[in-house]
Amino acid sequence: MAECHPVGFQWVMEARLRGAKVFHIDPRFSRTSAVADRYLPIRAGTDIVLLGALINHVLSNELYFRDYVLAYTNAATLVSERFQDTEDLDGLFSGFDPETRRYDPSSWAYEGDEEATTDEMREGGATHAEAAGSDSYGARGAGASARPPTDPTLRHPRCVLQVLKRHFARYTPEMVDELCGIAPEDFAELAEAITANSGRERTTAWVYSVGWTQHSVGVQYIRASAILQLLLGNMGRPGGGIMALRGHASIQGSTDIPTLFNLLPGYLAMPHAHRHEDLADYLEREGAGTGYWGNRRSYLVSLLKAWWGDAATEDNDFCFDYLPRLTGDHGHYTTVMGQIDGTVKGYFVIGENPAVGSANGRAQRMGLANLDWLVVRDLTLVETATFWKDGPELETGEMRTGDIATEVFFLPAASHVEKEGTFTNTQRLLQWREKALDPPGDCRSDLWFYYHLGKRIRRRLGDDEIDRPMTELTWDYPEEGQYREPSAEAVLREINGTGPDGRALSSYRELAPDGSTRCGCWIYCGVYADEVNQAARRMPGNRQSWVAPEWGWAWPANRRILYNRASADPDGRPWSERKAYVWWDADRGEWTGHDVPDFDLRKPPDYQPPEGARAEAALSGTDPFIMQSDGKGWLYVPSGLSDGPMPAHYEPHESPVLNTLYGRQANPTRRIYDRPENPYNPPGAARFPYVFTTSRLTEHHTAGGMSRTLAYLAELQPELFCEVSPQLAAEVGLVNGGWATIVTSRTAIECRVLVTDRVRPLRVQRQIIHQVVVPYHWGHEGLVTGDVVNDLLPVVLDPNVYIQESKVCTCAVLPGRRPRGQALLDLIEEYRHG
Amino acid sequence: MRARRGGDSAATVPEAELRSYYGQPVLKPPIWHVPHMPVYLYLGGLSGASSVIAAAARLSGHDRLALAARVTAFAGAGLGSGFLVAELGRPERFLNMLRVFKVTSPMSVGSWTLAAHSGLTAAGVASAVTGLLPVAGDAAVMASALTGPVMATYTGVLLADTAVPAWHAARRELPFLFAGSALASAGAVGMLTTPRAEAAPARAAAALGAVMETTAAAVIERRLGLEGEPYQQGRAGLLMKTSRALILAGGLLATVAGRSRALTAASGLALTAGALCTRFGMLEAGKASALDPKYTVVPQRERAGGRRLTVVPDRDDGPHA
Amino acid sequence: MAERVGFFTDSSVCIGCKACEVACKEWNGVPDDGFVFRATSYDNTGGLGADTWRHVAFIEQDGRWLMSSDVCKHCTNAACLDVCPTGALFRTEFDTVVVQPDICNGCGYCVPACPFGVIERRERDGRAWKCTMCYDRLRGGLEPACAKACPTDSIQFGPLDELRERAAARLERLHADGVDEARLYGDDPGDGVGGAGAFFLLLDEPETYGLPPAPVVTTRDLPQMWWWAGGAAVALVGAVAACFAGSRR
Amino acid sequence: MADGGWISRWPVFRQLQGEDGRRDAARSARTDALRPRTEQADTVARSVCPYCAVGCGQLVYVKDGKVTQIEGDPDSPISRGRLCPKGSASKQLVTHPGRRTEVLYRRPYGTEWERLDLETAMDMIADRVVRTRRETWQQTHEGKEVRRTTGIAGLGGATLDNEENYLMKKLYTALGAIQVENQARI
Repeated sequence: MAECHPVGFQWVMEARLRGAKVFHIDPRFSRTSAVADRYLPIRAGTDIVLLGALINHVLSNELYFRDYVLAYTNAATLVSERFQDTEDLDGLFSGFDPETRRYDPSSWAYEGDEEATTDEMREGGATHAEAAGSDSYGARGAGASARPPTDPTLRHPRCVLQVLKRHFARYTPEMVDELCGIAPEDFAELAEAITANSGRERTTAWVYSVGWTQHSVGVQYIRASAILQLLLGNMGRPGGGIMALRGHASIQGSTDIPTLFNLLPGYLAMPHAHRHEDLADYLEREGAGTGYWGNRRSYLVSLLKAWWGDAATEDNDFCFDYLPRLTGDHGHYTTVMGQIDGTVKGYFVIGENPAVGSANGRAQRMGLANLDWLVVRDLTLVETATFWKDGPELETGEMRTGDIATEVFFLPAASHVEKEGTFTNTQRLLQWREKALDPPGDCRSDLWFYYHLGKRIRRRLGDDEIDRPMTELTWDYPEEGQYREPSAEAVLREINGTGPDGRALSSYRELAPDGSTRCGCWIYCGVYADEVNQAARRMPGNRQSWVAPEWGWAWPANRRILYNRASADPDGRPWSERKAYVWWDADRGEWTGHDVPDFDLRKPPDYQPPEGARAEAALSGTDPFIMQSDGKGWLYVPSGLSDGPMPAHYEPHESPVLNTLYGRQANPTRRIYDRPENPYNPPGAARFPYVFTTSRLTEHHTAGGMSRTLAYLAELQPELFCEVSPQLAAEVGLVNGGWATIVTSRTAIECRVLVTDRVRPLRVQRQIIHQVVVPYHWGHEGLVTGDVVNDLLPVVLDPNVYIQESKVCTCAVLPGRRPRGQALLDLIEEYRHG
Repeated sequence: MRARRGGDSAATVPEAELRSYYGQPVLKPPIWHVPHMPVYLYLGGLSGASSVIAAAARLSGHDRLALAARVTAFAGAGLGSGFLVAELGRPERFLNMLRVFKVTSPMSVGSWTLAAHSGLTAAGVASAVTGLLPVAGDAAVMASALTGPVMATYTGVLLADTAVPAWHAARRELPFLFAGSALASAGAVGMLTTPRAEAAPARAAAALGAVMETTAAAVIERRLGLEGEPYQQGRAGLLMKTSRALILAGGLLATVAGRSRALTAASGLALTAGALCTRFGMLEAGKASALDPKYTVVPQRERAGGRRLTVVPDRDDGPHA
Repeated sequence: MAERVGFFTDSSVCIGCKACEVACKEWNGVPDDGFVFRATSYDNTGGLGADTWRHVAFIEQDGRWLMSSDVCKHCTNAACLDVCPTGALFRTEFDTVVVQPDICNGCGYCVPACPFGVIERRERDGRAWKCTMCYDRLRGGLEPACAKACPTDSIQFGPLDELRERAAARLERLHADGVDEARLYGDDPGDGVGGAGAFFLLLDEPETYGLPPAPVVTTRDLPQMWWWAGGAAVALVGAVAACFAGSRR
Repeated sequence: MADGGWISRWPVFRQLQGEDGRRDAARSARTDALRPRTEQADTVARSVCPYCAVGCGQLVYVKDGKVTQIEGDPDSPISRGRLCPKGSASKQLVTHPGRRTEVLYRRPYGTEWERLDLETAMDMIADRVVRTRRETWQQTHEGKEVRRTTGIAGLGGATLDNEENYLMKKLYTALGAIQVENQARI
């Protein structure tokens, strides 16, 4: 966190000054480790073992926050008797089909729910999984009963708590020692610290970044920490939570208002050709009717009205058919394979640099080289724009400029100060940026580009039926200034939504299912409440409370901590004075507190839903997790995930270590691209003995387009380097300041060497495992250049959200610089086949 | 990669290790260039001592020697000023040297002295060459006998008044070293530019100067200990040793050179070369002393805490770039 | 005259992010220092100089990774200022030491005079440069760019007396927490430079960070040096007189 | 002080009048006039750092149509005026000489970049979108109505504004382009 989010880290440093204890668990001793109380090195790709052992520690020693767990989680809920655990099936859950390598999740359901989930068209089914369906649950769980059978004594063998206990029993400190390389005494210290620091009076927070997500089991890493935090009562409470520290200014916004294939704004799923023939189908099959998702008709219809305006009517399903349909995976890596195969002809790359930033860069560039046309918009000429001129494949002779047919348009972009608009930061906070000045030369905002491109396209279309989604699209924004910039405020107002009177809505609770309201993204509804740009609010921090509710605007409804109903006990009183956040004010008959309560304001703690209630009305006064169909925090996920209802440790796709927890080595449902462009290191190949992991540096930014180009940052970290332990250096013959070549089946790169005690060899299964840590910010453009580290990575994806496993693979390390030209290809060939 | 110099060596007790930051210098070395700075130091000293000789010769009736010394003093000051200006990062701003007067700055004192000295020696020479205003010319020469000794010695303070360990530690001896060297230089030039019959005082000056410089150098070597090491090692050591030999030889020859043109020439050239070597050696020693952190750290440690540090031999575990 | 201000750099909370280095350069328009991979931990700018006015040192030790942002000390008795012949270096109303680039003629004397090796001549420009403690910002009531940027408040700016109190309290706290190796550096007005305007809390010996353990302003000995020079001058005159004695023509 | 000509400003003269040669006497006229350049700004925009997702507040100072300084916004309860090295380098990000401000075009099989007028480039791109969409249109797939094209794809960075992402998704979806992806997946 100190390394990649230094300014956010000020709060951790401040907490430390007030007595907080900070543990840093990372394969790499970073600047965070330097100021943490304890640093625990871990073998990359084994966090579920550690988290699972913590869960086991909490469960077997009865250290969980019983009142919280009983009231607010599904611990007491009974699971179907058809469910079989990894304990029973040696690393598989029930429902696995070895042919398709997919699960039928129906047996994972709550008792009594099994029938409802057998349809493979439904959530969690194979069709659903094949289109990254689980990813649309960014803010919710999938459908399940609002009132499943429970055992409040928590003793029933099929109640979730007992299921968890059995599942995690094998996650012992000894396994942590054996697989993670963390000694039992270090584990004990961590376990003691987090349990002692959780409960009524205290809360513990977990912070993660892509070190948890970029794995073939990435979603289950987060699930494991969610289980732990729910057991300890650390969710929805101040000082608790699981914080995702995201690496880009509006990467949160990019999922909320997604440019992602499987999502519509506000985490509504893109319709699927087989699952959603019409609007009714869609509403029927996308989640349960209880909890806030029970209102999804209002959200979706308001979106369709925002897009197609008066053309969207009750009679035509509000133009639901104008939405193109998915039939499977249309994600980034599949798109690249489509480029190589020639099905994808045109490509827009907007402020992104896949030639450096995506796994298996060579495949990325092969895709680019096989396009008809490519549009790149950026501040500088990034590698994605210049691959045809000086890409690595030209050096090896695999490509020749004169053979590449791709027509390339490079359009310079406006910088963040040359346009106005909102970023959504890592805590869901929308902040409006004022425009400081006009962009120079041909530079324009992406808003300008898409708006004017859309206008031009519309002018070129006729009244063909297939053109109607375009010609009937609401595409009319006020234009401002010398460049006729579309008004970003008008767009934000459309996102916020308007009511029947045309006035801006102030809350998603005002959205109607009948087409009378329009709203571009329901979770952002309220950002333009009272016709005021709430994201532009700038009440100085020192002139408001520590929650700072008047700075910017957080979705949903300006709540700063989600599910904060859980900060009060079931009766609505704070768990403790020290941790008071929101509470029930019985006199006024409403919820109040430091933050906007994430609950129906007037729903009393003793509210019991009437039979047949829908949406939020179906949740009781003690159900804080209001997006869930049952209002509970899910220790066990009965449906929605592709790879199991509970986390299980699987080794990374490429690993030098045998999985001793189960008979299954790697995640059985991981997505693999078995293609010549994407060779994998053969399992168990002794020629790739080292664990390879990528990292970031404070001084650079992701693929480097915004940092390698700047002298003030380039000078601070001018060259690509690897960090290796003195022991590995001695073993391979590396010298501090010298050169190393790192080899995988994909390619070989060269880098300078930093020999450092900070990288520690780990004792894993009675052998020494060396890890090689390499920051990935370099490419062949910019003031400082270097080989592309992501070229080393294979494309293998998490089965839920299709994120690539870029945090771990295996490699070989050689001293000295890499060969050039054909000799490089020969070297890789030699390593590929042994 | 370790920050401690020789940190891996088991031969030393950690407490007594000299630590440094990757073996990097603590100080910035003097940035003065070769040959500008040493040549200026030589010329300034030559000019200063020559003006004293010129005055003494004038007073004692050694007119040929007086004229030669007068011209030498002027030429030394004039040429020296040129080298000094060329040494500046912004030569066009040389007049800023006279913007303030700071006794805390030997360079300020030196600049004002050089300005006065150059003017006086110029007046002396102008009068002698043109024959105009002889009284004023003589007065200028007499006055330059006051600025001259400052010229010959302030340079010692100039070097000593820095953080460079080898220079600062030698702060007592440096003025004597420079005065002696200046005297020897002036004597040498006097010997070479004056008929032998009249050059006896110049030869004496050369010999005395050589004694003074050699003595000062020997004291530096004896007294300084670790901080004096740079004068004895590397390029600086070589220059200083050469200088010592040349000065001694030149001084000895000066005492016996009265009858021989060849010996006079040999003595004068040896002393001049020796004086130049001294100046080049001084600059080299200063740079070497600033570049090795041990000369900064060890004496300071000993002064501060009385804790003695073992100096671990240099090992290249620093930057590899 | 305004109150004396300074920096207290608390290396125990430094995260080595180098925001100070960059913020300084952005404000002061300092050129880059070249793109050289030095293989000295995460330090690739080496040290303070004409083109680096804030510099973060990285020291790797067994189990520890020390980081500290170095800067000009703005000494109470500043050698660079004392020896500057042009008056380009001067003491401001805030008791800081600043080079005036419109005056400096690049004589270079300040460079070896500094006991901390801070000030340096930029060769392509011919003038000496170093931290100004953002003198222009101070005149507008703003804090220096580095202190403002510092994410963890490792660099604190303020009235020097106040900073010294804060530092003493911080040291006490660290010692109470068992961090025995913590020590202040440059805070003592009785030290060889009369106390620094920019002082530090370090976690190891100063020389580990590339700092001199007990620096002394060279001009402390200047009166003595002038006396010795006077003696040498007299000796010179005496020697010349001796040479001419008895050879009067 | 500037009244009496150079003599009265000459530090030596001022020293004689009792000013300290290491303090006031040494000051130049430029020094006397120094002020923070942010005071001269024509406008100050309240912005947000474009690098990571912490969302630090930035103040952008503009003078004569040029960004003269970007620094932390002390009002921000998130960052309290502080910035990391990247955020601190923001002015260089928007003003550095390597930044491109002209449209470049590489024709098929071309070996060099060519200049292109922005309007022309926009028209050419619009032509290509319309053509590719028509050529690759899928009305049905495996017997199901899909109304889409898999011939056009997009990949966006995560430094795009919400408003930009919104128009992108809206336009792509209306065009029937489904392979719309973002750094957020990567």
